[in-house]
Amino acid sequence: GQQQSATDGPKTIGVIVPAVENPFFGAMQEIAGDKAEELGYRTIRLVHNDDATTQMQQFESLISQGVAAIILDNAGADATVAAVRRARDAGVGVFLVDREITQEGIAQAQIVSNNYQGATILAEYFVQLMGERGNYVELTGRDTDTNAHVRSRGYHDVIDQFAQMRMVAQQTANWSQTEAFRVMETILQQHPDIQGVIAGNDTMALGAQAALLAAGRRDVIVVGFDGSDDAIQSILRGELKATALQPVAEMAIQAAMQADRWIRTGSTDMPEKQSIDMVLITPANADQFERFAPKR
Amino acid sequence: MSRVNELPNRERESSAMPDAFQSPVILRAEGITKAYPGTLALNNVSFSVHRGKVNALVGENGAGKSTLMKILAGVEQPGEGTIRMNDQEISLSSPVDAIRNGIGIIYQELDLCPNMSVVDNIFLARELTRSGTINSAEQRSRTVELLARLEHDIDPDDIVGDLRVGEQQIVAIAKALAQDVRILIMDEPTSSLSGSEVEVLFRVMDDLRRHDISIVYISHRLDEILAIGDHISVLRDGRNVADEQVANIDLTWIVETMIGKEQANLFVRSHQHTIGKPLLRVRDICLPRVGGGYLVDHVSFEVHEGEILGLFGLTGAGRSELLECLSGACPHATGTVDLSGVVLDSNQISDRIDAGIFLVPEDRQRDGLVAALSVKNNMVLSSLRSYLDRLGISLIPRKERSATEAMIKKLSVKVSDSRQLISSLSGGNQQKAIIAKGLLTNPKVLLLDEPTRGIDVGAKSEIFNITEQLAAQGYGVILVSSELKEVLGMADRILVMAKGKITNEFTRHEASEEALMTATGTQRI
Amino acid sequence: MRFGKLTGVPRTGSITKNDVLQFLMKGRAFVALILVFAVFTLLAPGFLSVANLIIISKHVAIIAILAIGMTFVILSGGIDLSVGSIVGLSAMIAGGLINEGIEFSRLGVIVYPSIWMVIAITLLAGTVMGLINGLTITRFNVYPFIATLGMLYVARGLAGLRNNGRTFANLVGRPELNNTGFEQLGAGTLLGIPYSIWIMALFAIVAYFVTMRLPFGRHVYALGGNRRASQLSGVRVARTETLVYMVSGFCSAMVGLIIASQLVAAHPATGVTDELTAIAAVVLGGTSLMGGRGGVAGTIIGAFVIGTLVDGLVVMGFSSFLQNIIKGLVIVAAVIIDQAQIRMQERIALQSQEARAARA
Amino acid sequence: MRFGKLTGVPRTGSITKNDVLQFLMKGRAFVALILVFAVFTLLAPGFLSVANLIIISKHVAIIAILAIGMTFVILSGGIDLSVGSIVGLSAMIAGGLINEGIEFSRLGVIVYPSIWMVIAITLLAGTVMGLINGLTITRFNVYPFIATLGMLYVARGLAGLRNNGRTFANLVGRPELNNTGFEQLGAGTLLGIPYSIWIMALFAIVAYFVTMRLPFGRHVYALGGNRRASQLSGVRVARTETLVYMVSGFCSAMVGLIIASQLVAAHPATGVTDELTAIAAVVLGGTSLMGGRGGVAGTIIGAFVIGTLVDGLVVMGFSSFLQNIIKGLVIVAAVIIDQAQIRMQERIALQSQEARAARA
Ligand SMILES: Nc1ncnc2c1ncn2[C@@H]1O[C@H](COP(=O)(O)OP(=O)(O)OP(=O)(O)O)[C@@H](O)[C@H]1O
Ligand SMILES: Nc1ncnc2c1ncn2[C@@H]1O[C@H](COP(=O)(O)OP(=O)(O)OP(=O)(O)O)[C@@H](O)[C@H]1O
Ligand SMILES: [Mg+2]
Ligand SMILES: [Mg+2]
Repeated sequence: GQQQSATDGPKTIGVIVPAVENPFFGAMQEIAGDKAEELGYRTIRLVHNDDATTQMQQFESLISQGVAAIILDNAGADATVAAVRRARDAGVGVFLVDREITQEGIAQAQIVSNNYQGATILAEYFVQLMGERGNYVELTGRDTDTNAHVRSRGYHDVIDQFAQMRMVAQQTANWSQTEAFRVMETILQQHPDIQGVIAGNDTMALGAQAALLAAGRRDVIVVGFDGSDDAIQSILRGELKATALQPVAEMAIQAAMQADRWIRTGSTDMPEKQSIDMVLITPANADQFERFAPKR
Repeated sequence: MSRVNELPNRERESSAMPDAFQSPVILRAEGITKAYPGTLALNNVSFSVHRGKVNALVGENGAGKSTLMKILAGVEQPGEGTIRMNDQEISLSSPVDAIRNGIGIIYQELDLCPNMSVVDNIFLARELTRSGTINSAEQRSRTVELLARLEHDIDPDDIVGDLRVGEQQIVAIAKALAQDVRILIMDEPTSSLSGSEVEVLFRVMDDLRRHDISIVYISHRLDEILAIGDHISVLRDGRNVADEQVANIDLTWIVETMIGKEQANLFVRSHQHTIGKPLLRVRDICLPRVGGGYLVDHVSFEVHEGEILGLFGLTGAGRSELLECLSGACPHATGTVDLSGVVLDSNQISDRIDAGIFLVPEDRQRDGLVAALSVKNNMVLSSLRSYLDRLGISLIPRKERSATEAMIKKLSVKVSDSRQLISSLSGGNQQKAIIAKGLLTNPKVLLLDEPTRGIDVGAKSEIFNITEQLAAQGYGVILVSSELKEVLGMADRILVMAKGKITNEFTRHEASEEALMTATGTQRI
Repeated sequence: MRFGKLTGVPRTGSITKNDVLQFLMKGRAFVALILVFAVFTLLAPGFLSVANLIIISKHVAIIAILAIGMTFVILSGGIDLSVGSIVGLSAMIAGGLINEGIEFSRLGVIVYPSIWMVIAITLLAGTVMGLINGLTITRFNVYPFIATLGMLYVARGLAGLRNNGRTFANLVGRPELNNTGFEQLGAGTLLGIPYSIWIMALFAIVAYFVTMRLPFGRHVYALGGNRRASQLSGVRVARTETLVYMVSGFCSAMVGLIIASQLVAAHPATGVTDELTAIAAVVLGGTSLMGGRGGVAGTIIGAFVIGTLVDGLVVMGFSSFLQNIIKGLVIVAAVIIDQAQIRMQERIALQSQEARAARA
Repeated sequence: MRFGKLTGVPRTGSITKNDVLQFLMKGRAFVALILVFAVFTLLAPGFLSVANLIIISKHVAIIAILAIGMTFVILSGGIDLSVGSIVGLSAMIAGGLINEGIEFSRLGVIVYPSIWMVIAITLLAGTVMGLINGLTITRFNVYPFIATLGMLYVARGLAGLRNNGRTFANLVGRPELNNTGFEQLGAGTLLGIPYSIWIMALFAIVAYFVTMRLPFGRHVYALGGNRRASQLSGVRVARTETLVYMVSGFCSAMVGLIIASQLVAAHPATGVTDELTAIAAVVLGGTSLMGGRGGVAGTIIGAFVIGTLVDGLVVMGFSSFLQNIIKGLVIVAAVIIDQAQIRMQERIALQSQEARAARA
């Protein structure tokens, strides 16, 4: 049964994302939240800073406040299961976006962009830009983050097929622009002979790009992942060469609409797992995208 | 008693000038009252500084001398009262105000930064600058000059924390002299100086006086007052008791005024008791000093049951360190300590307390009490194990309370409630609470280091009564005191220490002030 | 750093305006708590419901247990920056024991300890981390700030290393291994109240008892109040100080267990920056950062203030930025009031004394 | 917390084994630096190349500039936990000024300040943050730890609030607005050496000069050595202390500018946990956390040790977990050596003393 909101006013939907400092998550929260409000709900927008404990506590607070549904970009595939189960037991629907969890059947929907697919199309383009040969550097995300590993696996499943593509360094920059800048400078000293950099997300790619530009290395090919506006702008300026766009807007809108349908009818009429393919963004199509979606 | 003395005798011009009291007053404090939590340090006190004279201020420990000086130096603000300089009322709300008014001070507790060099300390907050930057060369040469004037060859670049206490005192004096002052307050500047250093200081003071600088001089060495003072003011218990010309008085007068006539015989034991068998045997205690020499130099002695052993010496003789060695506070100490025939091999404070040795430290505030705790919790701190339940786990408040109350009664500690914070008690009662803490550990030997420092006359006599009773009950007591009268009045036997060594031993009957002073190695009283 | 001065409370007969002011300030953490509750109840109806109070208490429990350990450390005059990292490492240790057991490679066997053993081993591990902190501080004379800062890095690194940055997932154990039931610690209830709240209550009572009734507790206060005087009074300073960090390590491990059990998963980044929250709760509760003053009771209230604030701000839907700002302001404001109270007490004491002197 | 004791350096004629040991320990930060370099040079050829040294120095510059400000704070006996947050807020302020200018809504105009103005305003803002820290500490008597912890939260919250969590990207300005050139600060070089290194050098020299040659510097040392004595000597304690936090805020703002300029972007999470790195550099450089002892020269070496360590570990390809562990161990080890040195000095003094006594 569905718990009634404590007040007689509009029902509430919680929208929780890892951190709004990342434009990717910021856009997700804003789009999903705005859509839900458009559909007549009150929203509570929170961030869990990738801390599963905080996320669990926010779930409990929201449940106790009587929210109808939660739209979540979660804090860890394994560590989130308990929180989602808690919500299900309380009759609160959970709509996962962007990141999956390791169990099926407890969330109403898992709408994710296909990170692996995105990583492979990006890696294919990267290899093509490099002419199927040369030295490159991989900057990985936070070591404790599932997506960092998925993306890295996608990259390598493609790149490792080309014998003349040589990875001279692989280093984490913890998703951070500052750290990527610094790590890039250090690696560049050790390996001035690189032709490419493939990064686990856009912020790291932008950090690395800044380091390369500062070193006068406009020749190095840098690709990112996410498709943030900053990255697209950079591509349009001729700096970054490519990124994989996560259809954030689409995922967020889907989540809000399915939540609405579930609240009204008790069903989403969709399979739980919904994978949305990512789009490769290159200088050729970069001007057609904005805010993680095709320009309208 | 009054053996005035081999100190540098200067011409006593003032004795030839009967109108000395009419010499202009440069600074006058009127009706000053100052309260501290637990004490009324100053009660409607007035004090005048005569221009170009040495104005001596005397009084017992805790009489309020330093407090009055801190008010003149802008460090403390009086509750009531006014201060007038050259008949203009001035406000001294910070040290900076005092400095601006030309008042300089050498504090009793040295106000030096131990981490900085001699030069930096001397010119702290008064740096000599050239276009905004410190003129080190000038500061250095001025420092050398100042130290030369004090006839000392301390290296200006030495770190003050590395200097001996006496040397630090010289630096503090140099620091005061470096200022352009009209009034110079000296609060016990000689307490850690040697005889020759004092002579030099007096020559400097004479020189200052000739340059029309007014000096306020505080000392417990009364002979110094007679030697250098022009005017003398006496404080007792935070009140004015007398103002005189030094020329008109003698040592007996000072002592009687300070203590009050009726109390002159305060420290005489009321009854004698028998002294039992040896209790504590100390052999060859040594404590090396960082940077040279020994703080305690091969000391051996015995204490008997029921005996009060006096330990006399000038400040810096090493008495405190000796007691600390006995109490286990100095891990580097060597030598053997044997209590009732058992050699104490552990050099740990807790083990020594368990064995039956307890130290009541010299610096009550710093080493004796935990200010944030209540009277009760301070008193039971060393003997907590005695109040445990049968399982030995939990404290039983009832036991703690009854032990505390019994002690409060026994030592007549003036406290309204044992849960009161100890910092709210007056000094004497704090001291009694610390003695109570020791007694609750069931000691055999009690080490009392200057137990009467900074407490008032009444409390003093009570503390001595307690000491006496303890001895009568068979405790061994070692009593360190810098007050001749106290040691002479209280001790059954007196050891004199100088430079870390025991230089002499007297029985109660052999001892006299002259003999004790001679044994300290100085020629002065 | 500087030392605050403590003064006695004067006892006067009648109740004055000063008395009322003083009472309000003395119980300032409590007043803050009531205020926080009042504000949120007004703004969010249902905030004061029993169910919500239980949820809040459950969240507070985590802060409170850490803060109880931290109270010992701060009372003794130290600081422990490593608690957050020990939480993370403990969670990983427990997770590893449940999912991977202990491998005795020489014998070629893997032993899966029972849940009680897992809990015991993890608590022991946390205590040993604390012991290492304590020994670094007492034996090698390293400032607590630095020793525990080092441990902050080391324990966090070890937490990541344990499973190469991966989470230990689905910590439910396996019936055939006899190690099921771990999730009960986080999810189970007794009389309708979650275990973690009971654990907080237990820890609070024990800690209160230890600080008030055990010689060890008295020694901690004495140590923080005046280190040298405690030593001269026979307190075994090094031992007491070491124990204090062990208590803190033990509490951190307990929190690691609770979090891992609630999430049914152990993540190496568990507990990041929890040390700051714990310190804030202790200071809000009126314990002096210089040591010797304060206590466990205040800490619990402090933890409730912070926990309620965080939950309330969540319910209100404040952005994380505003939440940060409010949190920072509340912490500073509480300490400013604390300082004002101390100074007012002093002033009142002096006034009454001067008045008495004037009468005399 | 406890006070280290200062002891004299004994003056002896000939060089003994003890002297050598002591020298090694006195220059321990320097020895650590040489050691770190030696290890990495052996393991990674090319580590000691001029180009790499420049890169390392560039990375060190960020740590060093923060640590210089922190040195003032720690010398005075305080601590500043807010530097990382001030870095972030400063970056956001600069980014906002470049991309959005200042809007005078009353007049309906937007003014885009020149890059010099942007730098000046940002530095001023950082200094004002420091001023607020200083005033909280001196006027309201709040412990530095708590006051700056509050600022840590508040400034980080403001940094997020500035652009709603979003990055200010592509901070190159626009020629028509006359505000181009910001990226030069991070990317430009003089004589082949990046500006940030020159800035570090400038800050170091000025800070050294200030601590050694200006009365203010002497007062900072005095304050940390003996607060009361400084006050009695007429040092304006509150003013000096406030200034110290302003210096730290100024340095933090400088770092915020450099990072924003290097990335050509301002991110609200810039500088998270930088305060810990800065404190570690200061302590590694031999400045005592109790204040009064140490100095800027040591801090620079300490920053180089940490910077080189981090870069070297990256070059070696160590995982972030191992990097954490090594960082923690190095920090603690350095302080243990520091303490050992102080005690050895004491022991040597005692030994030579006893030897002399035995001869006599
Ligand atoms: N900061 C303080 N807090 C509480 N009580 C104080 C403080 N300073 C001084 N007192 C008390 O005030 C009284 C006067 O102290 P003061 O230091 O002025 O005496 P004194 O005459 O200088 O003694 P001495 O000869 O020992 O230096 C004493 O009872 C002392 O305990
Ligand atoms: N920390 C220290 N380092 C070096 N020398 C010290 C230290 N403390 C004291 N001294 C020196 O040790 C000697 C004895 O010290 P102390 O003043 O405690 O002796 P005392 O006989 O107990 O004097 P008092 O009459 O003050 O009790 C003095 O010469 C003093 O300068
Ligand atoms: Mg005095
Ligand atoms: Mg002494």
